[in-house]
Amino acid sequence: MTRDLDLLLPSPHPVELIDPTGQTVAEAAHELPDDAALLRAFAGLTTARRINDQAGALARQGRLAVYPSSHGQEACQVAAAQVLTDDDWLFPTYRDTAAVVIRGVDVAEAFLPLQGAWHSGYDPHRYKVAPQATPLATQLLHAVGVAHAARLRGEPTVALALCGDGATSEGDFHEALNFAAVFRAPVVFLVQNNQYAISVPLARQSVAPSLAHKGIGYGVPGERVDGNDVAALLTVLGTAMARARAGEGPQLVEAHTYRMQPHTNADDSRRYRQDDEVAGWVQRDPLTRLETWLRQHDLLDDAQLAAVTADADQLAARMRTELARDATPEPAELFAHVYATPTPQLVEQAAVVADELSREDEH
Amino acid sequence: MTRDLDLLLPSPHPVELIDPTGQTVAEAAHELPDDAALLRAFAGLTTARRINDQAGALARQGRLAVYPSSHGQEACQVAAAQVLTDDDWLFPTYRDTAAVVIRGVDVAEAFLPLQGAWHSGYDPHRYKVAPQATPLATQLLHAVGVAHAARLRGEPTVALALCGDGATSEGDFHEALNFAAVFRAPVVFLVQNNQYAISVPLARQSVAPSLAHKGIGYGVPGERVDGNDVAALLTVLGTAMARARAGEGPQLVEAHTYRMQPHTNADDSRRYRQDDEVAGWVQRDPLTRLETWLRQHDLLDDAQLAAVTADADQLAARMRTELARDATPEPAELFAHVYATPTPQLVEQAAVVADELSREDEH
Amino acid sequence: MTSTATTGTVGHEKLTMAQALNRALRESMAEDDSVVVFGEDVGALGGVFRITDGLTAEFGDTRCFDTPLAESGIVGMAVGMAMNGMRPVVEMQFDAFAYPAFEQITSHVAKMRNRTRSKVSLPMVIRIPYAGGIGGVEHHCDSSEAYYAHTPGLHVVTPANAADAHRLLRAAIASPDPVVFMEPKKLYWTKEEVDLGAELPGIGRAMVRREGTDATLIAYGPSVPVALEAAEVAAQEGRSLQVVDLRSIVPFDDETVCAAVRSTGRAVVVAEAPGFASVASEIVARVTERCFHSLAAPVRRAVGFDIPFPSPKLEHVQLPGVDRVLDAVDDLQWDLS
Amino acid sequence: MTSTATTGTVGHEKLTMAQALNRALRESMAEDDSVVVFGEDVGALGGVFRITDGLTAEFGDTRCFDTPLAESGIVGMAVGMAMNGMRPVVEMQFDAFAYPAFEQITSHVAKMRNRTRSKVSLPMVIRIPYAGGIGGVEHHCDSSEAYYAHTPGLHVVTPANAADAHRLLRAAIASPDPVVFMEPKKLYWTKEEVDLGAELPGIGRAMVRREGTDATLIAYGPSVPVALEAAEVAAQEGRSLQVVDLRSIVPFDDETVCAAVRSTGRAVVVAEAPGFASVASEIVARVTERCFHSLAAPVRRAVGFDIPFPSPKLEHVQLPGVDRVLDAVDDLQWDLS
Ligand SMILES: Cc1ncc(C[n+]2csc(CCOP(=O)(O)OP(=O)(O)O)c2C)c(N)n1
Ligand SMILES: Cc1ncc(C[n+]2csc(CCOP(=O)(O)OP(=O)(O)O)c2C)c(N)n1
Ligand SMILES: [Mg+2]
Ligand SMILES: [Mg+2]
Repeated sequence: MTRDLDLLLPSPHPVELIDPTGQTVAEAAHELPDDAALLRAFAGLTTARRINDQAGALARQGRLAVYPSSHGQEACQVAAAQVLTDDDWLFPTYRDTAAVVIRGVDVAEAFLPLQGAWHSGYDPHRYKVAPQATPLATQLLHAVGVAHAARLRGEPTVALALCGDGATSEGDFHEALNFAAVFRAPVVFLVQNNQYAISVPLARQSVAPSLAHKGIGYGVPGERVDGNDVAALLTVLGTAMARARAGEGPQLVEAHTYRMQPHTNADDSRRYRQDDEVAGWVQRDPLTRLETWLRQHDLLDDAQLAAVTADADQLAARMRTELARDATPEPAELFAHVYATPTPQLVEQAAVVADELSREDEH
Repeated sequence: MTRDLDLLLPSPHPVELIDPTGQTVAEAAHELPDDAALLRAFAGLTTARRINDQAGALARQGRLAVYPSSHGQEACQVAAAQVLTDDDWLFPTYRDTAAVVIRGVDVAEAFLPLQGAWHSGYDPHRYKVAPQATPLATQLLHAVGVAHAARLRGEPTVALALCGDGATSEGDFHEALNFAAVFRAPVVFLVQNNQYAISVPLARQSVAPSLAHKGIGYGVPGERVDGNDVAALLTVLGTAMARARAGEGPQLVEAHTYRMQPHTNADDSRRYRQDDEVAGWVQRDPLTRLETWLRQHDLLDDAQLAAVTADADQLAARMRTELARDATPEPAELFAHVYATPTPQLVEQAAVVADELSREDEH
Repeated sequence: MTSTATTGTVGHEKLTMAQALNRALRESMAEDDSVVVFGEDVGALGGVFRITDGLTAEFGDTRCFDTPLAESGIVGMAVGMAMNGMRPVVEMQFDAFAYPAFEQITSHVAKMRNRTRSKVSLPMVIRIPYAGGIGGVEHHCDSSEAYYAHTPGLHVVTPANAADAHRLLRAAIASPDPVVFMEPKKLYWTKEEVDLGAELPGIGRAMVRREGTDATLIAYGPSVPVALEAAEVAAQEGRSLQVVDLRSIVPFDDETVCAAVRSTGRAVVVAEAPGFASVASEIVARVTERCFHSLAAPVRRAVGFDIPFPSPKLEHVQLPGVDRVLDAVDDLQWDLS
Repeated sequence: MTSTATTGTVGHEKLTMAQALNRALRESMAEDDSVVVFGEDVGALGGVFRITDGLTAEFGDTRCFDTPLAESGIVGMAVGMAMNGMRPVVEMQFDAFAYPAFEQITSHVAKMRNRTRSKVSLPMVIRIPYAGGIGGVEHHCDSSEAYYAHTPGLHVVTPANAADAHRLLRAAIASPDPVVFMEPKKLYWTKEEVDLGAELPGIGRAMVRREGTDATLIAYGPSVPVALEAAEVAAQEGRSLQVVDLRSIVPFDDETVCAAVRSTGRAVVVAEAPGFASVASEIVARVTERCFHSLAAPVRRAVGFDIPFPSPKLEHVQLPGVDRVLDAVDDLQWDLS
């Protein structure tokens, strides 16, 4: 029993491999990812940050209906995309657009919903990325289902399901972890604990020792990780994915991070938190710490940095061009995608709309 | 942290104070309840068993629409009623009719729903007993609300909320434990783990080390107890109630017990479990073990046993008489208890029924 | 949607609706490996109504299995499995116990195709035993079809006899879209002579169950036998009532229903659910909109009252029986014609 | 239920509906210690729509407080608090985010009084911002009123202006029964001259908002301004349209609605929700049942289509606007009269 508990409970402190000042953590219980992985992660972080900056700007200009930024959480975004193989599925939330893009989804497709044009813009099957979920924690169950179906067919798929600290309070979180455990489904749950659910701080969400401690209640190993340390995330998530792929069942990972910006551009975070709290987290920025580490280890020089930045610039430019286009589908599509074959009722209703619109055109 | 975990995690083995053969457990970590409490519990056990036997008989005779028996779980039923003060509230399920009666609800009122006459038969405020809940785990949240309201007013109320092993899988279980923890509500959750949710064994319900281990995920102390040892239950629940009353927050108690009979009289349990499994649990019967202990400690003689049995006989006789009566309310009541004041729509509809019934009478 | 089809099994046999449903599951599972059945107690027990009896034994417990006790979990996992190549058929144990899954059903099951512009379809069936008439206790007798019928993106079907139960469940499992399959539990044990190989209309088609000329009774699921019985009684009293069985609530068969109502000029909708903002309201509304000038009287409803479903001893008060149906027929302003 | 009452505050002021709701909460909390407000982000933030702005500051965080993020938890805890002497007013952040609480709402909130033969009443209010018109993303624009209106045991009210918002919320909090209080979010910021002390009808009464003689528009919540605008346009075209604002869906004011329809002989129901098995269906059905021989044409619906609510750029297609209302009016077979 004691041994079991040790396997299920998270380690006493969040796993950290590179500290906030960019130094390797001494005597860490886990190994650092290899240099190539860290360089790739750095490019990812740069891309993710640029996506957040550019999307924020477009939202301010009114070119996006809304944008929930992952500024500050880029290490989670990058690690979540980077640990996936082509067989794996990603289950993102509304806040995980950066992860979706890094996974490979075209930026124009990824941002379609934020333009207000359609609910989801990409083909989930093509990228093995579920539509970004808004109803909190509901997608975790879908991840269990996708993983369980794959396992029944003997496929090597692992589903990586994301949610926030607030979402852990929903009943669906509980049901998803329990189903995954009972069916030994290959799912890794990554909770991005960014300390807030809109205005509600973690302390009003849970008084558990940590969110990772929830795992034991399902027989699911829980682990905590410094969510701004992409090295630690890659290692811990990578191990969890490998374990799940090997048939050893699901795992719960809690990443400690911080939402540096308001909940969305429509939110006013000064109503519920102090500027100095935010300032404290600037010291823990995921980009600067990896950049410091890479430079110290002679893995990054100015030329390489310029190349990475140029790629991000290019993506940002593409966002500006693509998101200037109105990609709104035809109204007729509203009736085409309710059922495989529209009901007689929808055929009638589509005709009403066609008539309304044709008369509008006449005016 | 380590200390915290110790407080939150259940002890390595279920608490047992009197073993299945009726002997005091040596070096138990808890004290036995006093003699008076154990004698009272013995009377309660006798009553509870008689309620189950009599109700089972009435169900077979078709005098009850259905009966979910707590045969085998009487120790939980008795302890749940006995640890309550007049200020406390009980939140029972459909299986907890014995606890409801021992709490003091009139047997005719308690059995009204099982007669098929009305959904609930007693005044919850009068007895501080919530209506027996059928939708699983939903009542746990009501218990949190009742407790939280009492706490806001500074009242000494503790709510004791019951549910089964199966119900722990529902989202509402999760939400109730978390709300209770965050609001430090004076609630004790007692899970009667009777090994089955209808046909589904515990192993398909959860692969956690135990159900009590779920507590730590909410910051709620969890404890396990031998659910057929009423002494252990009284001690563990009593401590939890006292702790909650003192403002130290909720607690989760898992009682290991067994449903000796089918899910209800309509169920066929041979489809999903072996007779020898049931036989094994006969050895752990909650009544015989306490009777043995009391006799060995010279606390019970034949005369006292006869007196206790006579009381139970009387209750059973009352059940036979009372439940022979048709206590079905007037149809008009169907329209009287939807809103405080019937809507105009219900006034019309009640008139339709009155008309239908008057014409039936004519025939 | 409106096509007819043979279903493999041929020849007449006496079957209950429960057996017909079991047969449909068995056939679909045998034909298609991707069909999986799960829910509470559907494995060893075969479901509390035995609809899944023997499926685990025959197909193994990866094809028919018990889940932990959590309805949102069941439906949510089914969504994921349907996203990933399976055809889940899940059982909700009783009507009111599907409510914990309501968010999954309305926000995901109903919307996934729409959200993804048909890139993701969800071929899944949610079976729900529903309605009263079996002396069930609280929460076991809700007529919950309106909640689903009001939610765009769901098909909602409900058989009224064994043959339809078989045909419609086969069609539901084969459908590329999610189907809420509502099973009138009081009809589970009605034995009928059925030909499982017969060609029957699929999802989306109503059927005239009895011809009649004076008025049309429009019913579905548990109310169809009531309507038929009422028509029988009325016939003895000299009134000829036509009976239409909807079979499918969404899509709705306007063509068959309106043709029927126009042919008689009078109609009564029979349904168990509370009448307010219900499927019966919809039927009254759309029949009136479409057949107004053929109507000699307003369409009446013989439906459940707007009250929580009563306990067994009082359920007869709530359930529309032959008398309530005939009262409504009497109300169709015969003196005016 | 049908009584009128003054509410304490007197005199005219310019207020948005959001401010009027906030005022109602404030007044009820000040008057009655047992009124408590909770939900997601209702504390420091004052709610995402600021309806609870300042309540925690004024009344302390035991009277207005944030909960963990779980809607079933919020409603379930409110049930318990209402059982134990409190009057909880809970906020669901958006329409579709009340669905996780559906079981608590249908199986407990709606049924507790019935279950206990009135021994336990649940004086609680579930506030739900609903409907479209604000360019909201998926799950933020559902018109979910039919789900609640179909569930016996719930009152369902929805204001269409600031004065009603104040009056009806005050009445809802004072009600001995649970009220689902649906707030048309697109009207939150409409500023109006209101007299909070005015005597207004309570829950259960509809109001004629505009007199007219040719046809009656029946609307509620977000559709009332649309109906009024349509009546304005029609007037310019020489057609006189009467507008009835339901205010209360359950109980339903048959008296006012039927009197109105009988006076014009023609009616159109305007509502945002998908039309199938909706509140609009019910209105068509009951008006037709009751006013059949006063009707010159079938009652028409200008409602949402049976599709999931579209994204912001396409929501105008779904929302019944002035044109769709006037098309329906044009359809009322004027040539026949
Ligand atoms: C079921 C449900 N309830 C409420 C909401 C409204 N809502 C959107 S985001 C949010 C906060 C979520 O917090 P968290 O899970 O910590 O994720 P974060 O936004 O911090 O990434 C809320 C309450 C929702 N989307 N779904
Ligand atoms: C929400 C919900 N889902 C399903 C059911 C049907 N049901 C009634 S009892 C039961 C099993 C409950 O098992 P458990 O919680 O272990 O309690 P026990 O019956 O063993 O006392 C089920 C599935 C229900 N009552 N409520
Ligand atoms: Mg968060
Ligand atoms: Mg059990």
